[in-house]
Formats: sequence, structure tokens, C-alpha cells
Amino acid sequence: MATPSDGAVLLFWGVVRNQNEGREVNGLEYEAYAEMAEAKLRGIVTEAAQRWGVGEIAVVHRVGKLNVGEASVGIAVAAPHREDAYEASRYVIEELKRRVPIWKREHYLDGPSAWLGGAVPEPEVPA
Amino acid sequence: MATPSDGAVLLFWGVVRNQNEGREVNGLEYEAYAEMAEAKLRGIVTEAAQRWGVGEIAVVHRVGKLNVGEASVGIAVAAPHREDAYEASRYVIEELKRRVPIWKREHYLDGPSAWLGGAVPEPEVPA
Amino acid sequence: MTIRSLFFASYRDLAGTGELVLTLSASSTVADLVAQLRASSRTLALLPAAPAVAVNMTYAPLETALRDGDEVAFIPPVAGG
Amino acid sequence: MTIRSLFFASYRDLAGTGELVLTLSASSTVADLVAQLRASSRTLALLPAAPAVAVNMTYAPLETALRDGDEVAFIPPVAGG
Repeated sequence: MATPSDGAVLLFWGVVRNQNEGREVNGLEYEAYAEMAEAKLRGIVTEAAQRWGVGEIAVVHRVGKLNVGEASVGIAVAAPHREDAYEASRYVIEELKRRVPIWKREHYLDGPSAWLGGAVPEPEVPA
Repeated sequence: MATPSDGAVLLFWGVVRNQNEGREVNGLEYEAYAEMAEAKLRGIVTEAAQRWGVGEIAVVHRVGKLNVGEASVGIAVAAPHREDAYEASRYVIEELKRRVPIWKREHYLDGPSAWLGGAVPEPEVPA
Repeated sequence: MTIRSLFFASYRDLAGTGELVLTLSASSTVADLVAQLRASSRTLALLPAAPAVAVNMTYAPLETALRDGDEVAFIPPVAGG
Repeated sequence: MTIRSLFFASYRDLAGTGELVLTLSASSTVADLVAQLRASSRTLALLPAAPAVAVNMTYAPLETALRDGDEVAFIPPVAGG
């Protein structure tokens, strides 16, 4: 997806880990409010592209069951300069975690599954 | 190269651009003091791994002629946490540019090629 | 007016369903909808009094006035990535 | 003593070669080697008076005392990545 003026390509993958806060994890389940999640991701990508002058950003996020070692999220950024690629990539993952309606349920080796706590999105509009 | 405890994988590629400081570039040539470059890269990777607790870091840097759009350098980092993956990846590319003995000659559409100015490495030892 | 409520993740577990359609009196706010839901069942009573919500896919405060046909999504703390 | 000098990139263009082996008087420093090289040819005279150097693959200051068999690499500004 890079163009001839891009000098840096950065790929980030979030991967399911075998543990979280000391408990052994043997799988995850992601649920999304798909239509809104897509709209929010599009918004985040547009913000990042404008702020860092980055032409190409792609994001994928899986839903459903994932095993340890599988990628849950991928972010690809191509930019003329590496500083912007790193900043834009980091912005996308942090904002995704902050306000994209996706939820995660962890399955543990030693007990029942649990929805994970996370970020509480702020209102975008006044009342 | 990721292990089950790694939650983030970050791949950086530096790519030959079609321009630099306003001049159209149609290719690059990299030269390295290969043995020393490898030793310095190993040192940088070890520093990053220790500082950010990152288990897996791989770096490749090409030498010789490259065309626009080809990758000159690749850095792969796998880490338990994404913050460390971003920091370690960024550290490796910045330190590589600061002190690994590799040189770049640009070939221009409108004139002869030129070695690019860059960073002057600091002494590592007292006299 | 008719309001469609959507429930996800842990809130879906409380609602026992992903979607409920309720009839509210005119000039109701999101807070009124939350109160009505919390009074409607023993498990929905466990919904926070001030949950994050999205009205028609935009995160909105509890004081937001609802209009007929609005879709209100109840958003537990998000944990993508 | 015998010192092996290595030249890369633009410095190799000045030296006309990648490697020169010189005999220096005992207790010479890197600065002495630089001076001797700069005096040895019209193009090597264009070598900076205080270039970055690596002695046996470690970046070292100009005051570094040389020992027989040392390898001194002349390092133009680096530009990897």
C-alpha cells in the first residue's frame, strides 16, 4: 500500500498472550458493535492521517474466538517519514483502545471466562 | 519469532523514497563496514532488549544498490507489551542512524550521485 | 416514542438479550431510559446508573434528549486491541 | 609499528583505496596517523583534520595511542536506515 514517496512502513500486530495479570489465558473472545466500531476506526484513521500527513493507514480487528498467539488487531501505516509512521501507528492503537466499541472476554485455564474491564469512552457531543 | 508471552509485534521497514530534500531520486547505494556494523547492531539490539525487557529483536540492513520502493532496513520486535515494542523499535532505528557504520549514496535524475551527510558517531572510549 | 436499546458484552449478559425496544414518554432523556431499564428486571438493575452510551453511534451524555426512533447502545468499558 | 587504515564511502573516494598500511613511529596517536595521511596525497589532504575514527571497531578519540597491528577505520558521517 506504500507509494513512491513513502520512506517508512510500520506494521503493528496485537497478539493474544498466554497470561494477563498473572492468570493463565488459553483463549480470547472479541465482540464488537460492528457498524459503530467501523465508523469510529474510520474516524481515528482520518484524524491520524491529517495530523501526521500520512497517506496510507489500514486497520483490521478480529472478532470471535482467538487462540494464544493469534493476532487480534493489525495496523499498517506508510508515511514519507518514520517519525510520523511511529506516531500515527501509536495514535491509532491508543485511540482504538480508548473509544472503539470492542470488548474482550478472556478464557482462563483455572476458572470461568470474564469480560475484561477497559476504557470508558467520553461523550463526543453536548447534551 | 514471537513467543506465547508476547502481546505485540512491530515491524518497521525503511523504504527508498523517490525524492530527498526536493531532488528526485532514482536509486540508492548503501555501503557498510560490515563487520563493525554487525557488532554495533548487536550491541544496540542488546541494549534495547535489556532496557525494555523485550525478548525478540531482529534487524536486517541491505547494502548495495536499491531502487525506489525497495526496503533498505527492517526491524522486527516482539514484546509482551506494545509500549515496549514501540519504544524498542524506535530506539533501534534511531541508534542505527546515529552510530552504525553504513553510508548512503543517492543517485539523482538531474545529476551525479552524492554521498549523504549524516551523523558523526561519538567516541565510545576515553583516549 | 419508540427507542431501540442495544446491549453488548457484560451488559448483554445483564439484559439477557442484545436488543430491547421500549416505548418512552415524549421528552425523555437517556437518563430516563437508563432508569426505566434498571427498574425492569433484577439483572438489568445491575446496569450502572451512569453507563456510557452511544445515541445513533455517537457517544452522548445522559442528559441527551431522545427522539422517536433513536438507537441507544449501552457501552461497557471497551477493551479492543 | 604497522597500522592498517580503512576508508569508506566519501573517504574511500579521497584515499583512492579502501585500505592503506602505514608504518608509524612508536607512541603515535590517531591524530598523528591523520596528519601523516593528510600529508600523503592531494586528495587525502581533504580528509577532515578531526574525522571520526574507529580503532579496532570501537569509536575512539583522536588522542588514542596506537599499538602495533591496530586497525583504524575512518568513518564519514553515517547514514544508514
